[in-house]
Amino acid sequence: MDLFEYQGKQYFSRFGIAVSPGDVADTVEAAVAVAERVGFPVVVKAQVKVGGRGKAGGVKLANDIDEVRLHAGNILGLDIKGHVVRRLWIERSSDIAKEYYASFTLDRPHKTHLGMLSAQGGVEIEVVAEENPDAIAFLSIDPVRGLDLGSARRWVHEAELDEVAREQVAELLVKLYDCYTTGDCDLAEINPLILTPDGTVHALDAKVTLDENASFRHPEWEEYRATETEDPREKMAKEKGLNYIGLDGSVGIIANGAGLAMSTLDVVNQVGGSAANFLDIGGGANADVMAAALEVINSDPKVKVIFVNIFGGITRVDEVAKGVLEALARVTINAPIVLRLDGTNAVEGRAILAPHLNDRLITEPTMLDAARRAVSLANA
Amino acid sequence: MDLFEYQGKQYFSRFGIAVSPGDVADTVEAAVAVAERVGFPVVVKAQVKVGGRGKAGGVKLANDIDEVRLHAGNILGLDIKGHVVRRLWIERSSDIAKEYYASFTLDRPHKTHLGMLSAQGGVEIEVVAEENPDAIAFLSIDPVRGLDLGSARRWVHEAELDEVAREQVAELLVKLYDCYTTGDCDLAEINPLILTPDGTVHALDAKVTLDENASFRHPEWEEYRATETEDPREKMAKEKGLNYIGLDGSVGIIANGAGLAMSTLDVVNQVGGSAANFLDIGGGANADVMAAALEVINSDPKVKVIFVNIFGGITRVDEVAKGVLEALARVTINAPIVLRLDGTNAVEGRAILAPHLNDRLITEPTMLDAARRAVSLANA
Amino acid sequence: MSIFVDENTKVIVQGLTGGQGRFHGLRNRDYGTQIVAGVTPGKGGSDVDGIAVFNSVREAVEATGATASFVVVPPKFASAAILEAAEGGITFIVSITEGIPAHDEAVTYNRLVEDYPGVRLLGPNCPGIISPGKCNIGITSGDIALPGGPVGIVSRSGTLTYQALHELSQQGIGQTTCVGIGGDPVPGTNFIDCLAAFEADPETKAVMMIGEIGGSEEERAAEWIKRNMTKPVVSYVAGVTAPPGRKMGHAGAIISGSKGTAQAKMDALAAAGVHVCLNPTEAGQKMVEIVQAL
Amino acid sequence: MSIFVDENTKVIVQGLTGGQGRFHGLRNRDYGTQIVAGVTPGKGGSDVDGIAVFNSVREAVEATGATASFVVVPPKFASAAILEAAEGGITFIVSITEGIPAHDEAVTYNRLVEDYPGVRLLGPNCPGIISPGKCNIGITSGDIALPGGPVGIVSRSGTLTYQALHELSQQGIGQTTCVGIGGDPVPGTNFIDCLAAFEADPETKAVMMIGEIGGSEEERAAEWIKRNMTKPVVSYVAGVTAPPGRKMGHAGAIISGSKGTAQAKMDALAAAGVHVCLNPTEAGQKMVEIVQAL
Repeated sequence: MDLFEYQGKQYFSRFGIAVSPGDVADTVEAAVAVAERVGFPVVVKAQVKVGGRGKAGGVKLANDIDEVRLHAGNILGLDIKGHVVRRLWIERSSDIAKEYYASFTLDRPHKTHLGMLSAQGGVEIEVVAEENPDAIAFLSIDPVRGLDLGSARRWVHEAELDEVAREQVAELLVKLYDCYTTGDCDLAEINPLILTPDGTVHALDAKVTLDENASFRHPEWEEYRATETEDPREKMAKEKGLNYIGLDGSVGIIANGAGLAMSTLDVVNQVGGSAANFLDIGGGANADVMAAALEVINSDPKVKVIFVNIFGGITRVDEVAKGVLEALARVTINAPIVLRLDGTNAVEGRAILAPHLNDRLITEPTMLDAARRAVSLANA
Repeated sequence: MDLFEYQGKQYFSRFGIAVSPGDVADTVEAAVAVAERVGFPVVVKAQVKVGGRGKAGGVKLANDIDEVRLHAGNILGLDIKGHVVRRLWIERSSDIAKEYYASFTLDRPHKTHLGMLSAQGGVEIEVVAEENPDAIAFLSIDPVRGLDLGSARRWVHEAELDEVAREQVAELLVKLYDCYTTGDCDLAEINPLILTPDGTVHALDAKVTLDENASFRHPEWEEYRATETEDPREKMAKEKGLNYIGLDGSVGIIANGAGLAMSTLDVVNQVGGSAANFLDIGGGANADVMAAALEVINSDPKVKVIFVNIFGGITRVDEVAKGVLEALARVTINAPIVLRLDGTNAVEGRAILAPHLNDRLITEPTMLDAARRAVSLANA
Repeated sequence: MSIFVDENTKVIVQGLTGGQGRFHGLRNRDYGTQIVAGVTPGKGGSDVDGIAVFNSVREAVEATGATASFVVVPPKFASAAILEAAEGGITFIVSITEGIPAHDEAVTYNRLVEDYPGVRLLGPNCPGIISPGKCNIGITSGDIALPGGPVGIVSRSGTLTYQALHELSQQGIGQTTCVGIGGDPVPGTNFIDCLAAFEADPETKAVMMIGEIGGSEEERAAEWIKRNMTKPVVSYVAGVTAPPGRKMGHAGAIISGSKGTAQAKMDALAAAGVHVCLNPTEAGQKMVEIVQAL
Repeated sequence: MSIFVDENTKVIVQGLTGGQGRFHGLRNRDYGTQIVAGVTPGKGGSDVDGIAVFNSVREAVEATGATASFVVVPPKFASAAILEAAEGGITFIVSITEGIPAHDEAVTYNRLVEDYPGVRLLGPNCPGIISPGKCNIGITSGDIALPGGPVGIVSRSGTLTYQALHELSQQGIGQTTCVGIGGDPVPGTNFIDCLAAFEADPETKAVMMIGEIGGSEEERAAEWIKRNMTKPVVSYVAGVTAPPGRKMGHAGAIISGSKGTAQAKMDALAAAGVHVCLNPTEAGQKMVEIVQAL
């Protein structure tokens, strides 16, 4: 789960990481109140989970109340690459002497944590990594041993940060690592981490991705979840425990297992179609789950045909067949359904469907056959 | 100080690192005796501090006494790239299932130790690093914390060594790190580190460079020093406490300070000459040292002119001048001497030399002038 | 022969008294797996359908001589259970649990590597391992597997593994062992571990490898295959059409920037001499051809 | 202004009772440096030409308020002395000792960085630092330096530093501070540290940087200069004609394979806008031009 900047900064604050004084506002008046509280000049920042908000006019400096009013009014409701701005973060403007970069994430090939620190912040780290990889000090951290202050000090030295900033940054990195680990982040990134002309260091931005698998030990995440601005269908699927990702094509996909679902997308693509979604109903799905999946897909107007691709393992194919019939009885499914059913209890499942087959409910013997049929119906 | 393979293996043995059973021999009969003791087949290996001995016929397999006799006789006295073979290492031949690479050295940019481990050994690691850098697992080791068995285990995992070898290699790496650190090596390298078909691991080669600065705590290094096959002039200079490196040109160089000596080489090169040597007489050199330096240079038949470049700091120029006169009184210096004298007591120094100047003893006011004069004399 | 587990492998089930543990544990026993004990703290002395339950792994191991453990516990308790298995003397651990926090996995993985070098973890979030006719630990239906070899299977995806087993079995082609390594970012056992074991197993004559987007394990495997593998490998990589930046069901299946794409993986495998197929069916057919030509 | 040390810096000499320590310590005092104490274990209570000697750094610091230490002890004892200085409250340490084992240096460097982040070590194996007219710690002859700025000098080589000082002073161009960082592989203070300090010092208007072969500090400095330096930098790098694989006098001056060549360093510096000169004389002349045009 990606956090908004303001949520990231609030999360940082829990771990003692310094950020600019500021607060969130979802109206012009609230923005003015925050600005008066933190003191001018302030920066008015659109809260959207997409890059490039600065270029889109989503970040403005305001020197007085009138300017706050003006900018807050303009930015609220602004559409930035399809994301409508509903919240602002207002913070005291910072003078910047230097911009650094700091982050922690999982280093998959090494199965360790990877810290990245650079004296060249404020630009995309991918660009720095490409153009001048030596400007990034990488630190591989054994998850068992963690990061202590001594190692953090070696690291800020190696990164050649300005001397006045080193000890402050070393201490901040230890806190950021704590946030990353005990805070269960997939990513904790500060870009830029700034040094002000008076020699103090704080986070000017916050990019935090939380590991949803750790939700059980973070009741405080509930508030973040409430503000997740998601595709309505993704939201609906999530509530029903389905793993759904919306795509651009016309073939609605339902499969059991992430690998099979991905594979189904690929096969549809190979035979000339394109998928409207990824939907994994998971292992051991029953009739209810199957029916819910069909309803989610059915709410997508792009979908011209639904391809149900099941290989029964723990999931029993007879249960899947019952779910399909249940859904058909409960709601009007707008698109024809092509099914490929194999594996555990496939014979029973096919027998359940047999009496109901027609030109809107079709079975095919193999994945490839089913894909071809679905695509030809979608393109008809 | 670079060690011979056999010395490196003996050094490894001190730290419990397994090597093939073997011993050193400097006659054919000694080679036969070793071979009978370790058991056939054996490998007869020329001991030279230069690469490519295999291609030069310096490494041979011997299945019986006659073959040992034949190969030992051929290899002893062989000239391999200018290095005459005076010693052999005879070891029991090993069956090889896999060849790995392992080394420790100083990582200067990071001011840590750098471990390199690869499942692709037996070839030059520079080639692997160039062609397939992912095949090398790099480990940065904080000299304060060192390398423990847990980290070594993570490392062998990451390097994807064969499973049967991992625990053995992890334990060996801890020993090799101990050899590298408490053994004061600049480099401790095993290439190849082999896995035999019966699943055991040992070092098939040994490349060790000792840090001569640590000699004071390693009386056992005395024996290595005795066998250093050096340029005779380098040996003579070393005995006199001079820092001398032989080169190919015709201008003999004497300077005080490594930087100034390097710079003198550069300037001679810039004005069209080439240096016969690098010679730094060090800081605080006195008349004796200066005289010794002139004698070393004088023994080099390539030298057509001697360029003495002194900037007095701790070294006093009057002492240098006295040393020059002393040397001239003691031995016949074959080449003309061009001096540039500056810094502490330069006026006094120049005054000492003034009565003795002639076309074989010349002073010039600047480094560049002196270089030009020396080169024109060398090329005359 | 088979890899990692066979008819002599004695298995305990951590979480046998839970719903999932009971279901899969008994199903594995019915397949013929030597399920010798269950472990549930506080329930020692009881039994599940005749299988004795112990309070700790150590007790279970001491009583039964088990070397493998099937860990069927919720995400919250999975890391502790895995470490308890290693500490208790188990050397092969299968963790099917989905949804373990990434930081728990990272710590557990490294703790095992650093402190228990002789222990192999399979998973988490994997379907388990089946050596057909001998031993089945996990959630794979035994009836889709066919004993006798000559094919080894290793896969990051559960359903695609079943599909592969099914297609081969239907053509009468058996499997030595089928290993599901799971779709999490830090798998305890990776492709190379399995490929090396199949390469060393005389009864395995060919290997099917099923990868997916995300990470670089397929690329590393390709490099290993190029240098070490003498047996034919057929491969399929799922996710050619996956968009970057979205987790495709599995926590590990995510394309980050230009890294982890299916195309890069397929290219690396093809360059290593692997038979790269574009869908599971094609991969099955290719394997049939290869086996028939053996 | 000057960097790192000035007329107010109180300096102790570790090893003041030794031959070298006495010679250089008294010479530095004669230059005007506030040499406030000596330290030699076991000789506390004595004095060297009126300078009180203490048994430990801590005692000396407590008695005198010294913040800098000049460490003049043999290689064998140098690491312990440096760490004692840091532990005793010293924040600026100059180590001139040549021949310290590389492993001792590596441990000492990292111990300082990890445990004493406020401490700066200059050296080992360096000529020291001189802020002309104010403070001279080390072995540089004070009479070749000229007070008043505007040039800062940083150098890996001792004699070339003297040469640079000499040439500038003879032309009437003074120096703010001249720092010799030394020729060992692990210098406590590097080019960037000094460049950053000179950049921040209002009285320094231009910097002369003298590098040599080996390592990559010059390349890193070039990168830093490109991004941060507004003042002109003149540079000379010694060792264009040095052969690979041989230590040119300094332990750090060695070309390994294609790394560490003078040409690569000069190219990097030139690309960063540095005035790269081919010999020390040329560098001196270039600096004269630059200062005259200020």
